[in-house]
Amino acid sequence: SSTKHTSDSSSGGSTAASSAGGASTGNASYKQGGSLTIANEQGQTWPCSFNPYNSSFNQESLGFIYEPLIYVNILQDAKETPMLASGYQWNADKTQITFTIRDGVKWSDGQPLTADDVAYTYNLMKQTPALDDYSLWSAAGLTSVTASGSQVTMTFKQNAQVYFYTFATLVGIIPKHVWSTGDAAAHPDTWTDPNPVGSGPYTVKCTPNNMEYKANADYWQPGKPYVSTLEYPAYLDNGPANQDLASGKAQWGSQFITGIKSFYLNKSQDNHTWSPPVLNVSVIPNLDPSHKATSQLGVRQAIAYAIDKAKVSAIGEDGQEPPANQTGVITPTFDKYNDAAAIAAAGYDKPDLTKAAADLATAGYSPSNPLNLTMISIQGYTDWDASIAVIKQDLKPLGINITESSLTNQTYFDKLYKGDFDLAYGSEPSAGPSPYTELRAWLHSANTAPLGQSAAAGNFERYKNPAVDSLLDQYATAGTEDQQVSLIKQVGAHMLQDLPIIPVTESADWFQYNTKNFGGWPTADNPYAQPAAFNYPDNEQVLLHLYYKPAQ
Amino acid sequence: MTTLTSADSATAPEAPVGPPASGRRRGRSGVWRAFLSNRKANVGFGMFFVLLVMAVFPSLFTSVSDPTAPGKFMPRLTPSGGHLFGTTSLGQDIWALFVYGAREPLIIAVVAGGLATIVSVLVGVSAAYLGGIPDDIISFVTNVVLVIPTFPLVIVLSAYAGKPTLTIMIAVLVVTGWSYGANQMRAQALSLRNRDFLESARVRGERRSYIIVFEMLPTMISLIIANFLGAALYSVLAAAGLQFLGLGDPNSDSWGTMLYWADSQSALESGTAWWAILPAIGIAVLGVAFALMNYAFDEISNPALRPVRRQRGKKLASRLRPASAPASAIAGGGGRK
Amino acid sequence: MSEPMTVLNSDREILLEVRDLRVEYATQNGPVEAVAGVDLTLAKGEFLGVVGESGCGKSTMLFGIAQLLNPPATVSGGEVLFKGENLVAMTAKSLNALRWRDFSVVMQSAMNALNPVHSIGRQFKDAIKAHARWPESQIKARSAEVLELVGIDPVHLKSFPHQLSGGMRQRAMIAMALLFTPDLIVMDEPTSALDVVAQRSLMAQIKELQKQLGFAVIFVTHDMSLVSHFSDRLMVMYAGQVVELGGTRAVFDAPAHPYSRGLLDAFPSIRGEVKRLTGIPGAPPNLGRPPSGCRFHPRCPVAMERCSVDVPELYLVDSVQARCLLHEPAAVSVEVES
Amino acid sequence: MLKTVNLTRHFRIGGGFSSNNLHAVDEVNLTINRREIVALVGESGSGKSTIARLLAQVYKPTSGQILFEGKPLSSMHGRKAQLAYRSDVPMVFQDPFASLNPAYRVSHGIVRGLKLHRTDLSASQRLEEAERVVEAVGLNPAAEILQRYPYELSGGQRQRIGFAQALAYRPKLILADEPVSMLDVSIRIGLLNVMADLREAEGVSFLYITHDIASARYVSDRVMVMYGGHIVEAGPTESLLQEPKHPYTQLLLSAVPDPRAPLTVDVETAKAEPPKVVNPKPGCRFRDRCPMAEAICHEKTPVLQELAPKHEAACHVAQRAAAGVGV
Amino acid sequence: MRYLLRRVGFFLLTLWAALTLNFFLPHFMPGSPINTLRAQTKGRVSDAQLEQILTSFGYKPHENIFEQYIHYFGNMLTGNWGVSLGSSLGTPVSKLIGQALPWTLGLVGFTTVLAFLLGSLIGTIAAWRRGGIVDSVLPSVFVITSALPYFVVGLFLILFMTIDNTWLPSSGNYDTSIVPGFSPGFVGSIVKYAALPALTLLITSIGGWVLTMRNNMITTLAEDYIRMGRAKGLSDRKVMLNYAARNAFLPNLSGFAMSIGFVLTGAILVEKIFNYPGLGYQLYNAVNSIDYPMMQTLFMLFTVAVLGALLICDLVTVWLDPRTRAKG
Ligand SMILES: Nc1ncnc2c1ncn2[C@@H]1O[C@H](COP(=O)(O)OP(=O)(O)OP(=O)(O)O)[C@@H](O)[C@H]1O
Ligand SMILES: Nc1ncnc2c1ncn2[C@@H]1O[C@H](COP(=O)(O)OP(=O)(O)OP(=O)(O)O)[C@@H](O)[C@H]1O
Ligand SMILES: [Mg+2]
Ligand SMILES: [Mg+2]
Repeated sequence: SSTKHTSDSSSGGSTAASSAGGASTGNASYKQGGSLTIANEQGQTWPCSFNPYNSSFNQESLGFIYEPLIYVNILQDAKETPMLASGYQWNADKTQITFTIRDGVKWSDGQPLTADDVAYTYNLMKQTPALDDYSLWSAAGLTSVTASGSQVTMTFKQNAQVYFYTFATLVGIIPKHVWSTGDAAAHPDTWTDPNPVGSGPYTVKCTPNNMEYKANADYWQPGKPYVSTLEYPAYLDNGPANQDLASGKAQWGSQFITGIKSFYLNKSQDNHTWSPPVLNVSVIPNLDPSHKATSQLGVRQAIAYAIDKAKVSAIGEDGQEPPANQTGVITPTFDKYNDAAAIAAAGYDKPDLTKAAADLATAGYSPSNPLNLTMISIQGYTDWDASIAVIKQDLKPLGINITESSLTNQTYFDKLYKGDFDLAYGSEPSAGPSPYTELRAWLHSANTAPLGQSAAAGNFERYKNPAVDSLLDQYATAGTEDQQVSLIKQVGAHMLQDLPIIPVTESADWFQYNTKNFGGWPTADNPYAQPAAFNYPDNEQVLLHLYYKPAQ
Repeated sequence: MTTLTSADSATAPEAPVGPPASGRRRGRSGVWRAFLSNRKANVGFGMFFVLLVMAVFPSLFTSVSDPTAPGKFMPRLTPSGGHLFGTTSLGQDIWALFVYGAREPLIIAVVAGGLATIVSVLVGVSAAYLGGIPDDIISFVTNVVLVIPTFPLVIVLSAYAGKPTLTIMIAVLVVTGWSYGANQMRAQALSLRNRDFLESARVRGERRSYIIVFEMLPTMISLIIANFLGAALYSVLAAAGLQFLGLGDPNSDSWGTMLYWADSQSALESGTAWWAILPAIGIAVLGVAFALMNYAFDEISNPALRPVRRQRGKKLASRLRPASAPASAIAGGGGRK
Repeated sequence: MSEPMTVLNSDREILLEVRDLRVEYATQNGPVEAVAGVDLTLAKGEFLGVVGESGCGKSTMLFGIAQLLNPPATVSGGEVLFKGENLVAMTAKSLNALRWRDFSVVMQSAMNALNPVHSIGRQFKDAIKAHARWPESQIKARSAEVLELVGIDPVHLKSFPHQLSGGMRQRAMIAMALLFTPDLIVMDEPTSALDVVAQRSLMAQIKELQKQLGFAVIFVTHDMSLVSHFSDRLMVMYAGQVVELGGTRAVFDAPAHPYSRGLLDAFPSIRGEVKRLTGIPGAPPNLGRPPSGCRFHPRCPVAMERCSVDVPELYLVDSVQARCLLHEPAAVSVEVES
Repeated sequence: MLKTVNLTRHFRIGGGFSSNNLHAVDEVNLTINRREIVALVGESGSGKSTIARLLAQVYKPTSGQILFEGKPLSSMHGRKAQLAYRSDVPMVFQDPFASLNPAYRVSHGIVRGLKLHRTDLSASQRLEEAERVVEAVGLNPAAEILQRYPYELSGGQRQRIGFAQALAYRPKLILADEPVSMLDVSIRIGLLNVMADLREAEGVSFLYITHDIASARYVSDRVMVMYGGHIVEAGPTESLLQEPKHPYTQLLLSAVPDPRAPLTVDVETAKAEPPKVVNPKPGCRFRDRCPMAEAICHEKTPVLQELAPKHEAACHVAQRAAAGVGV
Repeated sequence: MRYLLRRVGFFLLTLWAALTLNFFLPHFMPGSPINTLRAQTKGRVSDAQLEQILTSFGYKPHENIFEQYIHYFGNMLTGNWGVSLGSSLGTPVSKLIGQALPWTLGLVGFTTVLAFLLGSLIGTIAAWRRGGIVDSVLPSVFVITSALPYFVVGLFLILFMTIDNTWLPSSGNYDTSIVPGFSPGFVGSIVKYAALPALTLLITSIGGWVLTMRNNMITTLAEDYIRMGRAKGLSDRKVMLNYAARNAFLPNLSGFAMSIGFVLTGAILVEKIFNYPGLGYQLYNAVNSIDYPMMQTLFMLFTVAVLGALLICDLVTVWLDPRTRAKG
């Protein structure tokens, strides 16, 4: 049985999945057992705080301990899996949604999970705005959340369809009986939640050096999870984490491994990798007229034509992140929306130095009259540094001299948001279930701000095109999938025409896995969830699929 | 009383004469001569010289002209005739990177070391010469800077500065690197202050500025040189440390940066170990060169430390003490008068 | 070399006999012989003054005798017979047993010779403990006793060197040297850091103690007039050699060596007529390259041609001995009888 | 030629907020005439060097005046007047090893001095002049000596370079602060002879500071004895040595060993504490060591009084005795 | 006594100066933690809300600077160090430091003291056997080791000790598969994991002590009281230790205190190289994530560590060296 797509349920049909979660893709059930080690460089020891509202370390609790209402898989065209909600129903104009909370779910302390808990979770964000990590009560227009019986109703100011992923998937549900007393109640935002009580498949014991997750015996999906113990050591650096992966000491990796072939894949035939791309990494030109060069189309075209994206991908990202395309649609993840023909027609499918030179000439630059530009990037992102070095090489013969200015995180973002740059190298912070999320962030004029003011919402380049705005607005309320695809393709056409940003490579969810003792991993053929260990709530799906081979 | 040299012997024997009082009493040529005859100094200088040549004429050592450009060669080549030490995972020639990488550490050493020394001399000498309240204030500030843990401060400062350019790095190194020298300069200048030859100049009718610049500084020359070498050593190590931590300019070609890249690209584990080893050796050699020369200067200015010879006359020994022990320069902290 | 020297008071027992002592400093320019064959005999209870210009090797000789040379100085020849035993050949252990019990040393600057971080009493105790197992009370009593002997209040046993004045420190040093009432005390310019007045009073005291306790003294100084009234015999050194040795009065009254005469002539006096003094022209030689022949000949007002060639030995002149060719006996070199 | 009036110099000691004053030189009146060698003797720390430094204008007086050729120094303003005084009254320093800058050849000091004080000379004339003065102090060959570094010279040679430097300005008065104390007897006498010769030949006056009375007697015309910052006795050399009036002078004289004379009466073991004069109370500063001290010595500071022709002493007892004889 | 009072005064003044510097530095630097947090929350949170979050974590950008200064001072002194604004957002700084401190103290503290004592001993012996073979080789060797950067030594140790023979781990502080506790396995694991970083620190820091001690000894050995000690007939060992080494050691004490600052440098680099979760690593992290409270607290702690060491060494010096007691 399968769940319904959002688009399908627009009429208001509620899903009533009898069996939920990952079990839908797995055929058999497995015996429990085994201890799996996750190697994911963290750069610090574990703070042993599990407050799911805390954006710094909610990835240690969400998915493992706290669960969402509905899981939405970005990689499978936003396929939904009901989790704590067994179903939901929109009203006609999609300003109100009613979730049916699953029966028989217990918190790990034995108390039952109720609709009250769900409502409490959302209302706590209203009561303590610092907890509202996704601005549900402000930007998304949430006005009330009420529980009655097993139903939870959320009411919005406007059509909230595009926020479904946020409120249904990203928010972890917390137990009211724990959070409404003591320290937690007094300071829910700073409370560290040291011994989290959740509904998820695991419970945790934490020391700064290691988190040990034990299978939750009371988990509401009987028999799951199959893997009884997870070890999650704190790796301070890539090196040792990679080494543990290569040696098979750790089985689940979620970070970049340079020279992955020789260093990891060749070490064992059980070692595999699959890193699905979800976002773009782009050269961000400053479109504000005060930036004479980069605001000229010719310059941007020249840059876009000249950059050898395949080479950047190969050298800068070790071939592990595919080259991006100029429409900004991530492939193969969002292939449905991809308009390869249009890209080829515009000539952006491969580097073309002749066109580049010609376009640059229209802007008045040439090797004899070179253009000097500074590109800002983030200190410590060595793959980006390497990519920029390649881009620099590509642009130099044209007469565009790039100087990289590698800045601390905070300075970089300060400049990026305020528009204080010629060129920036960077990406949007988060992905959504379709290209819409990223493209809207990049291109909608509501997301920009005059130079000097913060355009944190994503339109750093200061692109303003009413036509694109309207396309994106239509998407938010678009009824059918076809409509959505067509809208995205139209936006893509504008991308090809205006080049507001120049995508160079895609950015991937790093993922390495070892199949010797463990099975059930997500793969390119079965992309049932984003595979990185830190990628919540997808990690829960993976956890529910994994099993220990020797125990079978 | 010291030994008197034969008045009439034209060539003065270098050995037993020359009161080593406070060590720094040799003429300029004396310093140079002593430097030339010190083995540690020679070895140190030799190392430094080789690196210097490499930094100034890199093209003599490698045919690759733009070593940082990525993708010039196949990545991760093993050492061979074409690529002496192989290539990086970004397809750069490691040997060429190393050769060109000598320049920046040398510039940092010389410029940051030099500037820090100049500040030390200015601060130290003026504190000693002004005396009284100005001295109290200056030496308090010096001691504060001396006590504050430098490297954390360097890290914090360069992080705050946002953009890790060479200039900022040098500035940070100077800001944190002058205090040790200033303290030594002050101690030395204090011990010189009431030395008769300065009073003799004053009684002769010289101006204050002349006395400081032309009478005082030349006598401190070997301390100043030693200080410069120490400051240069500090700068090399601190800069390399910063770059290694990723607080440098990642585009620069410098040994510290090379190490940073090698570290972040797991060079040791992925078959490009030379990427890390070469710059490590480079930094070590440069550091050792400065350290050897520095120690040689210690020996030159404090003959007692020299390998064979021993300290002489007891009466001199008591005059020798104040300036000779570097560790004690800090000992008094603020309380030294 | 000539035979061991005359002992003036031949009736007294011989305490120390130095034979052809040579000390070398190893330098980069080769060895420097700072003591070039010194012979000397000292009787019990005798006071010997050693004078000479700065750098002529007095301290080196002294430390050579006491076996206290620091590298790069080494005894390169000769022997030092103390009560018949050769100190040069002795092992460190048996030497240590002799030290301080039988002969002690007082050094030039008490500030430097007293360990600045230990109290006076502690340093006394160190010395005692190295040689005897005395109960604590006896150590205290003896320490107090010797301090009183030199005129310092025993409360100063608790004091640290920097808390005492220069004169007191010097006295404390002497007190320490007396802990075991040794037979010989070697003193290297113990008064030269002091004022004239203090110098004088300390000298008087040393002499007084010597009379009282009967130890022998070798007293090194470069101030001839200082020892003139206190020493029984005087030894004049020049460039590592003994140039004149004899009874103090005899040397002062009729210096046999031109160098001794020069030294005496260089002393203005506060009494008598003021006459123009000449001093000695030139400067002492570099011991690394001593002059040929007589080492004094480049500065000697009465030098003869052969002085730059022939090496003089110590010749007996009346009651003193002098190293000067002027006094060379016509035929044979002097045969010395005691 | 040079005269001081109540010349006083105090040093603040103990640092920071301490108000302890060390009276290094108190109310000193002295005169130095033309062609005269005046010896200043006294214990270590009695203030001899301080006087020299005051006269050489290294220190500023706390109070009192210095008159040079009738004009007070405090009225000399401007660099010109300063330079003129400095050229007339140079100083020779105590320590020959410390008074030459080790970084320069020995000619440096002399040539610099000539440049400052004899502006009429050309560079080559300056060198000639430097050679002349170096020869004048008995250093040969002058040209070669001038090219050496200080560490290539013996102490005696260095000391003579110091003298040569002072001579180069054609001075009227040389302040010589223990110029021979570091030297061996054999060299010392040579320098004293140089001083005496200079007075004869060039008419230079000297303030000769020493604590060696015998050498003072050897060269000086007049002797002043200092104790604890005060001048306690002053007079013609012979008169002072033959008939010392002040008990300190007597003590000093009796302590001087003389190899040519038989041993005099043994001195009482005097407590030889150097006279440090911190915040002194009125009274004679020698009283605690004085065998003849009386009540008045604890109350009133004695002043110099002429007790014999040109022979002054500051001692209540001696003054009373003299008065008694006089009456 | 006065000397000590002065030292305490210096201690307080310096502490004040360092704290003030520590306070004002971030305020004069561009940007604010809001941007970092914004990046961390992936841009989904509005500015107002970011400020909300920061405010609830104790960051008060709108308070007047003077009040902030006062608060800051109070907080620093009372141990009320706020919560981390970096990658451990919201965790109390004191907790984070509590986690890291024992490791740094154990590793760095132990090796520093060991290097100091061992170095001083070697220096003593080298100087005592002046001119011997040891003495002619050692100085050069130690000059070289003292000039080697931490990361170079660390790198080579990793290269030779871990890649080829995997018996010494090059990362972390103990084997995470062992349950922490007072078991021999756990303690053994700690020692094993600390071996390489400790060796790195030892190699790089011991040279300095050998050289200073040797130089001090040589100066001291030339003193008359050493000869005097020998003249008294004391045994060689006694002269070497009680007379020479003890006196030569005294000036090193305050040098040792000063060196704590350099040791911290080592701690940062060594902990980074060996991924050792101590204070140095935390500083590195705090800097990377612009974690003001963490940076300020660590910096304050480092300064206090140096000053504290200085004060202790002063006390010890006063106790051991009577001359200092007389100093004004
Ligand atoms: N370490 C040394 N190396 C080489 N030569 C030395 C050394 N120490 C002393 N000498 C030389 O040995 C000679 C004798 O020195 P010594 O100290 O015995 O003289 P002294 O007569 O005691 O002089 P003073 O009166 O100054 O004490 C001198 O010429 C001196 O230059
Ligand atoms: N700059 C100074 N600061 C403080 N006290 C000083 C200073 N100069 C001299 N004194 C003190 O003044 C007193 C007189 O010193 P001065 O140097 O004049 O003595 P002196 O007679 O020349 O002694 P010496 O014979 O040792 O040279 C001494 O107690 C000395 O400590
Ligand atoms: Mg001597
Ligand atoms: Mg004086």
